[in-house]
Amino acid sequence: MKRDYTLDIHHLTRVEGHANINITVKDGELIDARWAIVETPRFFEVMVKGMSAERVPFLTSRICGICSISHSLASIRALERAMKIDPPDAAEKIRCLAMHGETLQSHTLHLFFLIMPDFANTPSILPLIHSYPDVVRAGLQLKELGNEISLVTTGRCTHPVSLVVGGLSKAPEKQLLLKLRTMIRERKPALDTACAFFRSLTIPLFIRETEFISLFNGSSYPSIGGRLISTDGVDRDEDDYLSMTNEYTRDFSTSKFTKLSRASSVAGALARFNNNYDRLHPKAKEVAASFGLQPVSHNPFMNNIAQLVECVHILEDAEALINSLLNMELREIKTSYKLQQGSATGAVEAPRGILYHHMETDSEGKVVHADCVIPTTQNNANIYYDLQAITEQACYAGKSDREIEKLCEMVVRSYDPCISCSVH
Amino acid sequence: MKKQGFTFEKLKIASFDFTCCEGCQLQLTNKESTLTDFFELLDIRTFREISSEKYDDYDIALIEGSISRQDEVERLTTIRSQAKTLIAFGTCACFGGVNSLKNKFPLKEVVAEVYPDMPVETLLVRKVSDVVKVDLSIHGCPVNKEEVERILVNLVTGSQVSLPKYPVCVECKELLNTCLFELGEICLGPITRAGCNAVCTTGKTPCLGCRGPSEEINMPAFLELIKERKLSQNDFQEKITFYNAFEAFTSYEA
Amino acid sequence: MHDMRFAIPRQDINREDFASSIPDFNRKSEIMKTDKGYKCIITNIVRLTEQEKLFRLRIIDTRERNIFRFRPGQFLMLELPGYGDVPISISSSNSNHEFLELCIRKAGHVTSALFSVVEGTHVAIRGPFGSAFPMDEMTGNNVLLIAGGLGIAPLRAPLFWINEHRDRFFNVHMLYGAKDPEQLLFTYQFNEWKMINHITLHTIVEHSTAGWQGKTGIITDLFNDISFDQKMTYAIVCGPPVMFKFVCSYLDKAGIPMNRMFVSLERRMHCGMGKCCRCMVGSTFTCVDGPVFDYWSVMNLKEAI
Amino acid sequence: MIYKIISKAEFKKFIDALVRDNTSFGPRRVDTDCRGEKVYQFLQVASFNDIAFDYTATASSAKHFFLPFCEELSRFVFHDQDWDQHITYETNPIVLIGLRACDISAINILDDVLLNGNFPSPYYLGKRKNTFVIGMDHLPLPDCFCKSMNHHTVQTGFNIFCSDIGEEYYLAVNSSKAFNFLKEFNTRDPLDEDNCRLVARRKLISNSFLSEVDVTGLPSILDIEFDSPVWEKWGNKCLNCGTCAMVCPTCYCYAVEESFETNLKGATRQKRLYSCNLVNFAEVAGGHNFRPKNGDRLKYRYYHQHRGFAENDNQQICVGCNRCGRACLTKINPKDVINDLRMEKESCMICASPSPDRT
Ligand SMILES: Cc1cc2nc3c(=O)[nH]c(=O)nc-3n(C[C@H](O)[C@H](O)[C@H](O)COP(=O)(O)OP(=O)(O)OC[C@H]3O[C@@H](n4cnc5c(N)ncnc54)[C@H](O)[C@@H]3O)c2cc1C
Ligand code: SF4
Ligand code: SF4
Ligand code: SF4
Repeated sequence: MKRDYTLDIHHLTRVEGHANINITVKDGELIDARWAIVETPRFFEVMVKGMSAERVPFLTSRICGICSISHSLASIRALERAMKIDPPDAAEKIRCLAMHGETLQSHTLHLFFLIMPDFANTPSILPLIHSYPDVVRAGLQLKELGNEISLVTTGRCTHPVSLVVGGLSKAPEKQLLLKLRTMIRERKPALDTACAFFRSLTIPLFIRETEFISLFNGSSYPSIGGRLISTDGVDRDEDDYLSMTNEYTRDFSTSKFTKLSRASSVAGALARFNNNYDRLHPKAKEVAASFGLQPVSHNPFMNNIAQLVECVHILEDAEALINSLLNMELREIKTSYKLQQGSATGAVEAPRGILYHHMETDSEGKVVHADCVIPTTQNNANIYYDLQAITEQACYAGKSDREIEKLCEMVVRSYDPCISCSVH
Repeated sequence: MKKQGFTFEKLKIASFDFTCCEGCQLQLTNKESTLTDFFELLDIRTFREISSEKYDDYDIALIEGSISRQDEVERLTTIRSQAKTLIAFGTCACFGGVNSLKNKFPLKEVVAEVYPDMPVETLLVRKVSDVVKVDLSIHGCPVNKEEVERILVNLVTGSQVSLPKYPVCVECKELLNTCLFELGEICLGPITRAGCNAVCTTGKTPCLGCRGPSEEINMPAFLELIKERKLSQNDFQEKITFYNAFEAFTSYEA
Repeated sequence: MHDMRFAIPRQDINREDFASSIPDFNRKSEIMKTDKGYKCIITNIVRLTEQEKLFRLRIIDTRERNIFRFRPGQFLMLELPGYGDVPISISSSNSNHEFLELCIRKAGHVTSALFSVVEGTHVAIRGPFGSAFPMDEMTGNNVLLIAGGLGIAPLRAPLFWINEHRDRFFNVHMLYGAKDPEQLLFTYQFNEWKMINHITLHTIVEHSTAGWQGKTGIITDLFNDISFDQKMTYAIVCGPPVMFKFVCSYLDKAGIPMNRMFVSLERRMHCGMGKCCRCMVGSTFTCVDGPVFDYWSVMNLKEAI
Repeated sequence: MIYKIISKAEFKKFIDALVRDNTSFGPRRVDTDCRGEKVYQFLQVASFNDIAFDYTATASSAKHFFLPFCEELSRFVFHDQDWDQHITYETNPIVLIGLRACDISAINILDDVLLNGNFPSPYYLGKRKNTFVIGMDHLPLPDCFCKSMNHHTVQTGFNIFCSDIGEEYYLAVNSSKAFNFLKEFNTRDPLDEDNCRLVARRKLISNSFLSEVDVTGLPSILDIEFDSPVWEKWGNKCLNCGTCAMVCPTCYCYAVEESFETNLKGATRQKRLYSCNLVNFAEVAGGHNFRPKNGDRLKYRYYHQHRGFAENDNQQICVGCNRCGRACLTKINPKDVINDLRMEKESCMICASPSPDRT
């Protein structure tokens, strides 16, 4: 049993953006365990005001350097729904493929660059290049594949160029899709290597029951649009995003907090897994089983494994998507549309969880009001309470300062927080 | 690292981010095929996004993002005093980037819109060179990893770093793209510095000029072109102000 | 599987054949290297001033060394692998087949990199390229060698020629100007030129410094010191463009025919072979038709200086 | 040269056979522009049906098959204190289908420049030797002026040239390789009426030109008008974007760049096609720019195209395809510029109107 403990982490490393962790335990009592986001706000919701719908996705993609495709597509979906535009089938498929690419890239970045050093006790991936060459190579191969998928489908791996309102400004060439398919097939062994490596690690056990939120569409693993559901039985329409999020501010954080049925909730890979297990590819289920992961898992550290499981699903599903795209005419994949007044929400499953963009347009198609709710925002409260619980447990177990610090860092990283994105 | 007659030193480099999306830093982990070789060139002293190590002795500082809070000004000034070479890394750092769109609105209104019940500090967005001296600029939203790699190799080998002086059209034509003006769009390619390999126009979306003006642009002729083709003035304004990269030319009206 | 009978057979080019098929370029039966350079070792580096170094290069391959010949005034493309190649005048005697001397000023990307190499480094040279000073035509005349600053570099090759064939020329004056005394190159050879080769040497600097005993002024001031018979005098002028203008118009007034004054022009060259067109002056290539031009041609070139 | 007649159906078989066995390129439609006109480019084709035989002109020329926009000249591999230089000229054979007469003339001009001078380019030769060219005649577009440049017909530089004589093609076969291939297809020797049809076709083409540019004495006009205010006038419109040179079939100027590989184990020297319109084309060490003004640079492009350089016996190298004129966003085109120059010269020569000030 530990009675006194203070932790003051200034600018937590190996996460995207700036946040601090402050913990004080005095006389066996937890005084405070704070998840304080100090990132500089950028005010995207203000910037888009007056901008033409056509340009908006190019702006909102700049909310995040890791999940720019999700942001772009959330805006596009909101604007398309607001102006009653139906994108062509092929475009929807290509967009899904793009989302897969981004998620694969983001998950592998997280798994190999951000958390693997924790397990290997190194400050970064760099020493691992020499000590675990095969695993690192596998990770880089998968990350490269993710980037390649995004590149082929959207023209660039960060900040997509061809995702536009109405469809796609340019369809990928079939030859490139064929190459991509070959690449996917060739890189499946890399994923096996990665899985084997993660199986060899001990994932910390920590459980604090919570509510998991994700999209749901009844037919496939969620990606773009659908109903909003939670493990506590909530089921709402996409446009009801406000009642799902209930954003509020805390004075120590420039990122907002949210809540639904309980004090906190979770979005992300584990939430998707918990809500949509049945729609995973059988191979992904197999991998989940090999880690002993099944729905509903309440261990935040298992989010990392859920990400790995999603990678397996993505490779399989991306191959299937390419196969069906190869049988389609990929020439005109943009519907022409009329600019009109409207308002709607676009929800997508970004790598880190459900992402909402809400857009209101005027009759000239200019945005008059916008609202974005970011996955990390929706995880803030949960991170906050997890930090408290894990500190209490660790102190109770009498762990050393260094051990507590590391556990705290690790639990935060397991959420793969995207801080700059959450303070958009 | 020894190469016939030369000894190359690893670059003691640090990477810092300010008001931005961190997409440019992320590019440093891209181009995986040469990534291990790339990291071999660097002695990374600080790079919060991927490493927990933090040292204050670095020669080169990569600065990502624009400056929009007082604490950022102070952090940047400290970095400047340490770094021998300070590199403005990406469009936000070089020109202010999309963040500058905020400057069109009164700051009070801006804060009230997003944080109605909480006071949040924010300043007018500035580019890095408005605050400290910049030694080298790497443009792009996001930066092109290939170019970054080449520039850092140049720094290691002591070669002169030079950016293309010509505009995006050159690269666009190399890729046999149909000119977007022919498709009825306004494209900033003719006045924007090349080096991105014309990614946007190759994806059939107009260049928004993230790399800033190319050398000696002919703005009057460009404006005449827009007028003569009867293209939308609003569209032009929206494009040329998008990244704040044409600050010096935005007083122009087509 | 079909039989591929309409496949076009691949035709390769044999490099050696190709190289030998090149028309003789002022040199008989030599293989000219256009892309692959002759590998050289830098045997010696002498620092001349803050900005200039003299490099001594030796072609490594004996066979290649034996066929490499040049004429005074020609230049070569010097390649430092990894950094690029630059045109540099050959600054040594063309009768010296053992090594080449290049006097290089630190001016930019490649030349700065050259400044950090050590003796023993391998570099490549392509060439020689370009036109030369008509040494034979000058035989039997007086010669004025006029150099400004680094202009002494291309001037050394004709100077060596003259020294080696001293009996073929009458009076030889060398007029050499620089910014300040520290910038004067090859001062260690001055005595040799004066005493052994009987060259009348006149030097002048723009800004004198302590200890400078010589003249101060611009190069045209030196003309007051010399007299020459304009009917049988040739001039070679090398230096910055402004200098050409003053010197040549002076010589013109002094009665030397324009086609007996020779200058060496400088442009950025990317190929040295008249293909990249970077060194165009009017419709003339500095690399193929030049760098040595008579003043009459230069006067008729648009945009030459 | 051997002449043959082939039916269009049989021609399709022939092309399909060639395309099947070789990497082939031909005109393909890539877009429709905002005026509703189709845009074509030479791209890789997989069968006869991929090729737009009814195409007008490609937006970009075919020169990049011989002069890639970016080409590796040599590679250095470092080891210890030494390095090796590796150069390859080898390329795989390709078939180019559907080139116009002016496009082929342009290749002939490039041959002149790059193969006949003192320093023939082996890189170019390697590609040239391994290219099988099938030409195809067409009715000129309203702005083609190749007839004025005398490049609307072509005698050499192709393997086969096809003239459309109705149901059949009149083939001019210019290589034994092509002749051997054709042996396996149904062809026949031309009859008198075929020759008549060919002549009629040629006449039709020749009479269909709507644009004419008077280029007589142009080289000397260019020399005389070196300081003409015409250059400033057009230069003021020029965006320095290099588009004209990129699409032109004969612009070949380039830059050489060298760079280390990331692992520092090697370096490559690369050549990149450049344009005299780009700002730093004539910049030298020390930063001095010999052509600081737009007009100076534009002038050089016209100088090169219409006066020619020594390497090309001072011949004009423009073939009159007007790609540059079409591609130029600010509508700078050879016809107008040359007419302006001519007028400028005439106004000087006869002093009918005072020449504008020359500054
Ligand atoms: C026929 C011929 C013969 C030559 N002979 C010789 C010779 O014998 N010796 C010799 O030293 N040179 C000679 N030169 C000149 C030499 O070729 C150039 O100095 C060389 O090409 C410079 O190449 P670089 O790569 O070092 O410079 P680059 O990298 O090409 O440098 C050019 C750029 O660097 C910058 N720069 C360079 N210097 C300065 C400066 N001082 N101030 C500001 N900016 C600067 C400028 O932006 C300029 O555009 C000759 C040139 C020719 C054409
Ligand atoms: S699309 Fe843009 S970049 Fe490309 S040629 Fe046209 S104007 Fe230039
Ligand atoms: S095309 Fe324009 S906007 Fe796009 S990356 Fe290049 S410079 Fe930036
Ligand atoms: S200059 Fe213009 S018209 Fe002449 S060949 Fe080139 S692109 Fe065609």
